[in-house]
Amino acid sequence: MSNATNPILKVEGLTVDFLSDDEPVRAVDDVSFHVGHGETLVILGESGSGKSVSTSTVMDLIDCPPGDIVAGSCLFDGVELSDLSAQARRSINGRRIAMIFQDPLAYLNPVYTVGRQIKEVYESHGAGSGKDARAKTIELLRRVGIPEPENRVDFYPHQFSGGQRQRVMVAMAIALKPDILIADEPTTALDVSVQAQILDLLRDLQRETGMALIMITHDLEVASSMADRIIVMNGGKVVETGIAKEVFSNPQHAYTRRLISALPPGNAAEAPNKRSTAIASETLLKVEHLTKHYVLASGAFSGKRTFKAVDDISFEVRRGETLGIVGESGSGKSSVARMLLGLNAPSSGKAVFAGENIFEMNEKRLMAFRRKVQMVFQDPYGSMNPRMRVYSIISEPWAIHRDILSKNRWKARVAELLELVGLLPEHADRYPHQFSGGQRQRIAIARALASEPELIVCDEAVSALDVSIQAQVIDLLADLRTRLSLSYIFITHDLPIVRHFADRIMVMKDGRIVEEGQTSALFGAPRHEYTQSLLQAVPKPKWLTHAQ
Amino acid sequence: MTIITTDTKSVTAPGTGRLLLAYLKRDKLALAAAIFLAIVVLAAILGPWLVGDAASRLGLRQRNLAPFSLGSGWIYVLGADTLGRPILARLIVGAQNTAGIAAAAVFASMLIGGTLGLVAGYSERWYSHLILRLADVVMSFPSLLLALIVLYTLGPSITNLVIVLAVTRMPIYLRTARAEVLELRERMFVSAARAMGAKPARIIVRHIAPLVLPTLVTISAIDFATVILSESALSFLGLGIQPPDFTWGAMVANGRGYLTTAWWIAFWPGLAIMLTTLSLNILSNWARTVADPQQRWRLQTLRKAAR
Amino acid sequence: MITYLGRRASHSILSVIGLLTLVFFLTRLTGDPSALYLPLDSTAEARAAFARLNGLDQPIHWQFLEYLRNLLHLDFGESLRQNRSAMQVALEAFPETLKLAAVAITLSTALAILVGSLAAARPGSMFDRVASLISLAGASAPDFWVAIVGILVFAVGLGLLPTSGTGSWAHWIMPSFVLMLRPFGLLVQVVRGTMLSALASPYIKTARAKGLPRHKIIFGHALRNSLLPVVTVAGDLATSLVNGAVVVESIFGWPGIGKLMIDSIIQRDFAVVQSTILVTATAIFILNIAIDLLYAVLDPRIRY
Amino acid sequence: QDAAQEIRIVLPEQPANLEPCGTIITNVGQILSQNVVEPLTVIDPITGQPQPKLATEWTSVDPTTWRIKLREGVKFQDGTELNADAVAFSINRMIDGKITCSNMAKFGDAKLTVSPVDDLTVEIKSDRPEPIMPTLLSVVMIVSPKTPVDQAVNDPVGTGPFTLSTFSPQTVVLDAFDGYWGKKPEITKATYVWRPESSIRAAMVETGEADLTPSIAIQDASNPETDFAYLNSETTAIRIDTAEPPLDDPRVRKALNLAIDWEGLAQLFGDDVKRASQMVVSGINGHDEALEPWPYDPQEAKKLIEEARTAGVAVDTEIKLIGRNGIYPNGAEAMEAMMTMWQDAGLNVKLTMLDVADWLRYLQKPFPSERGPNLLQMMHDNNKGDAAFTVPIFYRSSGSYSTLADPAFDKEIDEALAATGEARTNNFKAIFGKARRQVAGDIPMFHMIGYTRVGTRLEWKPDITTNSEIPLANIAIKD
Ligand SMILES: Nc1ncnc2c1ncn2[C@@H]1O[C@H](COP(=O)(O)OP(=O)(O)OP(=O)(O)O)[C@@H](O)[C@H]1O
Ligand SMILES: Nc1ncnc2c1ncn2[C@@H]1O[C@H](COP(=O)(O)OP(=O)(O)OP(=O)(O)O)[C@@H](O)[C@H]1O
Ligand SMILES: [Mg+2]
Ligand SMILES: [Mg+2]
Ligand code: NI
Repeated sequence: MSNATNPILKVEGLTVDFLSDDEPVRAVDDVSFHVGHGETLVILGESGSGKSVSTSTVMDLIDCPPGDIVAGSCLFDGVELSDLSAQARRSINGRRIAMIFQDPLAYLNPVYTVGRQIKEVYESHGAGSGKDARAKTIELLRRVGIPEPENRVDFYPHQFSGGQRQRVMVAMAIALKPDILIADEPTTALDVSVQAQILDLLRDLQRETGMALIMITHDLEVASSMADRIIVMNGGKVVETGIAKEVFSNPQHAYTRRLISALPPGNAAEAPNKRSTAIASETLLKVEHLTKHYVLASGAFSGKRTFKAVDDISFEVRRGETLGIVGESGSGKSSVARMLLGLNAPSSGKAVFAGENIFEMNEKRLMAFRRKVQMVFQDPYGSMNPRMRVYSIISEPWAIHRDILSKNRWKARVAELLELVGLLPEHADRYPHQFSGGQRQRIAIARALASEPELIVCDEAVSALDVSIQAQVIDLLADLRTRLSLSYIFITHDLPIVRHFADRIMVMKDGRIVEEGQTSALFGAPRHEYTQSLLQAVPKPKWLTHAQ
Repeated sequence: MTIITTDTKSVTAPGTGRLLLAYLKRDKLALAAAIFLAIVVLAAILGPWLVGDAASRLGLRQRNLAPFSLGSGWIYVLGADTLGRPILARLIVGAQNTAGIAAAAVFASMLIGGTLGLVAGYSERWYSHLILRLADVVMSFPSLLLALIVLYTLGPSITNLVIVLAVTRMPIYLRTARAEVLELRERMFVSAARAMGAKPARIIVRHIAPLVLPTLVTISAIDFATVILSESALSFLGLGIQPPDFTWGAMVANGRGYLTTAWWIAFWPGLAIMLTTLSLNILSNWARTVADPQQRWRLQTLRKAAR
Repeated sequence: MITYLGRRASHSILSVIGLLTLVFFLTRLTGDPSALYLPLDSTAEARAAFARLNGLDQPIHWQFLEYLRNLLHLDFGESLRQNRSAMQVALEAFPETLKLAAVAITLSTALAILVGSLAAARPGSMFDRVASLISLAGASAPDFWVAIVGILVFAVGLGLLPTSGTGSWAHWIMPSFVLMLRPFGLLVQVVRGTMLSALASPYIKTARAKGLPRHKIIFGHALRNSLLPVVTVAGDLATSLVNGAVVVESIFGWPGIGKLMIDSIIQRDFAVVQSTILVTATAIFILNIAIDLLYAVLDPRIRY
Repeated sequence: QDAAQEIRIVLPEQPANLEPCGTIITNVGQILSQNVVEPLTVIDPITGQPQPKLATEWTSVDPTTWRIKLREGVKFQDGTELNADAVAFSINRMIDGKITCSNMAKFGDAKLTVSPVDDLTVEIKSDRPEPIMPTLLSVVMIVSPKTPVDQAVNDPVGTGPFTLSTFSPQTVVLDAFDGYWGKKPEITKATYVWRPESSIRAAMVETGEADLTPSIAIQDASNPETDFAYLNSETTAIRIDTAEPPLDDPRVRKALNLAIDWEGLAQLFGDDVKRASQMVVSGINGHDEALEPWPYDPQEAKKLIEEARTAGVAVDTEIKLIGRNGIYPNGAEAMEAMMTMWQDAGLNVKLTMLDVADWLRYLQKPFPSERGPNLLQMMHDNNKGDAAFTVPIFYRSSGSYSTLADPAFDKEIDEALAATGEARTNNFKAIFGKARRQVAGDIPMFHMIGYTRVGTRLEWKPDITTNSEIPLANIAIKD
């Protein structure tokens, strides 16, 4: 399987800096790896350890300057990539090496339909055009599990759910069956069943075309189910590298050991958890018959078409409680969250927060309400103003609600919050674009915590974090819950995490709640068949399946 | 021009000034532009005091004196105008009125137009429609007619002149600001700010305006020339600046009939207008780079690691 | 969409009516036309007769009612100067302006997009600097200056082009060139600025990763995302041209509406002023509606 | 028809209309007058005396009645015969007041009645003696009786050698009229276009795009071969508002005249301008060749002002100098220069430049209330041969531009107007003399020069009438 002697891609001694007036930031430090035909290399590593930067360098996506490739070589199929002309590299990109980006919303062009953006791959590499390309596009979308691809092909990125966008990215990347696919966290927003489908798709492709796969993931289960070899990165360096099974069963480096130990044991039912201990009986939020229809782009003369994304759901959250929402990608979870925050108007229904219907609040009441409720968005990059420094981003709640914190303490508090989420105080001076995906997500969490709310809606808030930092953040959230009797609505695809953290779980599918119950009860005896399929779809390590 | 400081002050307060200076030095063209503008500003402040007399002294017997004729003294290097007054002195003295009127008009129209545009773009209430239709009305209203009406109802004065110029230039800022807001308000970070409880005013000022401003500043830098030149057209009606006061625009207009015979009369003030506009633009592009964190590296030292 | 258009149209019609009312009353604040129409040495009687003849002796609100009544019969009044229907005068001049404005705006926008995008693609390069300098110099040069020097050089000196007038295609070259200067300069700057931001967006990385050719990245992805302000500014420039390109029209003897409007204003030819404003305002309102619709086409996130 | 016989004329302004009753308006007259429509008499540019045109003879029956004999065999361009009825029709159309008739202004408030005597004779009666009736008849354009009486027209039909063939916003085209009564002109077709920019007009003639352009700016008249200067009958002046102190003091008014560096100022208007001492040019009946203009004497001016000051005149009061934009080439510069010179002389003069409509309020009675002491830039054009078109409006207390109120002077003026022959001339001369020496109610500046560029193809020279007419019949083509 592994073709170490003749790898299709061989990266040697890659070192990448980011330049500015200050000392250069070293993002990648002497990183080497290689991957062969049909092989899967998984890059594990701490959030911010240089995974995305090093793979982007392979595709010539780092702008130099401000980036600076200090050293290193990338041999692709025996050719040194940095020797090639820009034109030659372009013709390799997309056709022979393709990439799935980490933050799908930002990486999709907002003004073009996804169909057009995928079609473009075919057209620019002369692999079909017009009707033919469109048909191929629709077929691709179907393969990545987008419902009604014939219609959806003409939708714009903002009309998709987070997971759907991620699948669009996947579709775009595999369109031309590249020799190497670099997948940067390709399943962070996917529920287990869709995730399995995507992983199967990738495996099929590998079988079919001998595609080499470089997969960056924080998800150890996914890693184990895909990897032939693994490298582990930390602080810009490769700290461990080896055959997947070896690394999992016998980790060498301290960081790797910490990672592997964070993997939940086989039977997680009775593992220690972080569920809350003191839930008040007081109902904080009560949602009744909430419905959301999206109006779909209507031509001037066709009637309005609508899409029912949230269909008559009711639930409640008590003070100090964590409600986990899991469900199929595209089932309306984010839509519910946005409506609760008053960002999208509901089509009908009520949401009573502390005795008052959110949807009928006047400006002033809404202000007061929003102080008590915060949200961590699914697309952290987009949710931060690109012109603001992290300091301003995190301190913004205090600037809005003047009574939270007096101005002279902001600086210290920002530093404190950054440290709580595992970042450095000096990161406060940076801008959002200077961070890695996981780091941005943590900034978003820090901001949500800053205003000391009563309820935080976390939409895939920890999905891009590696297991160790994930654990740190969950601990932090749990701690705040006990101390401040915070409540959470925790939207995630990650079953181990909800199981670990949520008190009650709500399962959504197709805009409806299919099942709801106490965490242990639900995990112990799932009633709905979708829930059952979710719980079963846990990926199995590759070396086990392979052995059969 | 103001340099857009989104939030630099909050973090790097101590060194901001020095940092900007360093950025300016890194862009030689911007440095030259800044120096030129500084000269114009100096001329505007000190001009009347320095060469005020020379600028208004008649010299009917040396009308249209050609430039670079050395016999008449250094003040005549750029030649003399139709009444034999030294053009150099008039350029220096004219800087005050020119810069004053143009800056006031451009700034007022950008401020008012920009603000209204932000409001009209962000809000969907009745007043946003009203603002837009008013802008349409202003756009359809011939500026000359407006000038005439102001002249007849309010009388000629520099303030009224500035009002007319500002009002007629306003729609472009209004509509541009609005167009940008239409897109920006759909961005996630705006939703995020709303979710945090930020009032519309804060969202507009803190989140949207900094992204709209660069475009407005770009427009205003060019508008500077437009305003100077249209000011001279209005003086035809008696609303513009009245002799013995004058502006570069008036000087250009004055030399209009002499392009064939005494090109220098219209050329030098035209050149001054052009250089000023050019400098403002270069500086606004520079400011745009400074204000955009993703572009700022262009002006930074970029110390590379040793290899 | 339909409802939006309907509402928008009705608002616009109301605004135009408001505009006309405003113009009607305000123009009459700007002095009595009779002195302008009669020789300086004519008698008071002659002036009174003139006022009577043209209905200027009536109280102003009465004149306004009369004007409205005539409007209903599509009678826009008689030109004092030209002895014929004011609307006819306006409608004769308008297409000439429109043609010239359309050529100038289309060409300058297209060119500016090209030049501005290329400049933004390589900020700080020689091309960027030169393009900026030239476009800005053009935009800030006094237009009559360029026009007259152009005539002196190309018509008188080189004999390549006609000095002025209308007729052959050669007559179009200089007027449209002069008209293009300002829009071109402004648009190059606007395009360059917005393109710089767009080119730094993550989706450009996607496009690069897809292996799109450079021109598709620049013109397909970045440009499309920066068109909103470009379209707006181009639209505004178009309106200012629709309102008349006075200098160009008068220097080149182009029989357009700008010169007509100025002359009518100076001469207090009220009926013509009102008619030209009605014509240009209608065009401007339609243009603005079109631009607003274009926003929604250009950016799917914008919905009305 | 031969292109060689066709010419193009480029005018400064578009004629707003082509109503023959408005031929005293420069851009209408330059197209229509003597080309499409013809008057009864024309003024000789040198002597200022009326000459026959459609009228062949005229006699004064009594002081208020004139009998006019018409030319025989003249046909209008629509085929109608010229006869007494047609002339009566044209004059009645002019005086009826159903259309706005600019030419009528020359008659002042005179009431006329016209009666045909026989087929080719008409009698014109006025309500008061009109000794210069034949001169006045040069503004009466005879139009076809088929012309609407109650409506101004843009398609005039007259007896001239050319018919109007097109009038569009871009051109006016005249074609030769085959049935013309007089000598057939060499030119067969004339196209008129307009460009406001003087340098462009000059350039058009230079490149051969046009053959002739009247009134180019002095600085564009750079080619002695094609550019002709002509005294254009315009006289520039500043009117002093004698009613407002300190301008009611003759010393101050004289000082104003003396403080100007006339030679220097003349630089603005070219070498050929003539310093004016009175408001009419030579060739106009009443012009006094011997009358000296004010000299430049700043010392004397200062002295006069000091005298006035000691006599208690508030010489430091702010005096408004009111200019009009575009009144004549370099007009604004002249105002600026004069303001500076007066300030140097110690007067507090402040300049305001106004647009026509606003300026007119100051020019004509009734003057704005609280106008304050003011000096008004103006220009007077009398090419009609007689000082009667000048004196009463400027100097009689009833004159619409007059700020004077001197009954004795009024009486002198009335006498002059009623006089004829030698006496008339001398009376007018005396009036101009008094106005210059004693009253000093105005500051005559210059008799202006116009420049016309005539293409090398044409044989033609401008003269004093060029501002009001360009008879195509007088233009010959060189071969
Ligand atoms: N433009 C930039 N300027 C400065 N530093 C940067 C820039 N881009 C990335 N970095 C830094 O480089 C380091 C590596 O980033 P990278 O995106 O590769 O992390 P990652 O391993 O992908 O992390 P994650 O799992 O969180 O996505 C991070 O510490 C980040 O802060
Ligand atoms: N603006 C919109 N216009 C039309 N359809 C939309 C819009 N936003 C979301 N949808 C659709 O509504 C459905 C629910 O979207 P939502 O974002 O709530 O899903 P989700 O449960 O958060 O999924 P994921 O886990 O993938 O993020 C999806 O099918 C999506 O395509
Ligand atoms: Mg990453
Ligand atoms: Mg979602
Ligand atoms: Ni995960």
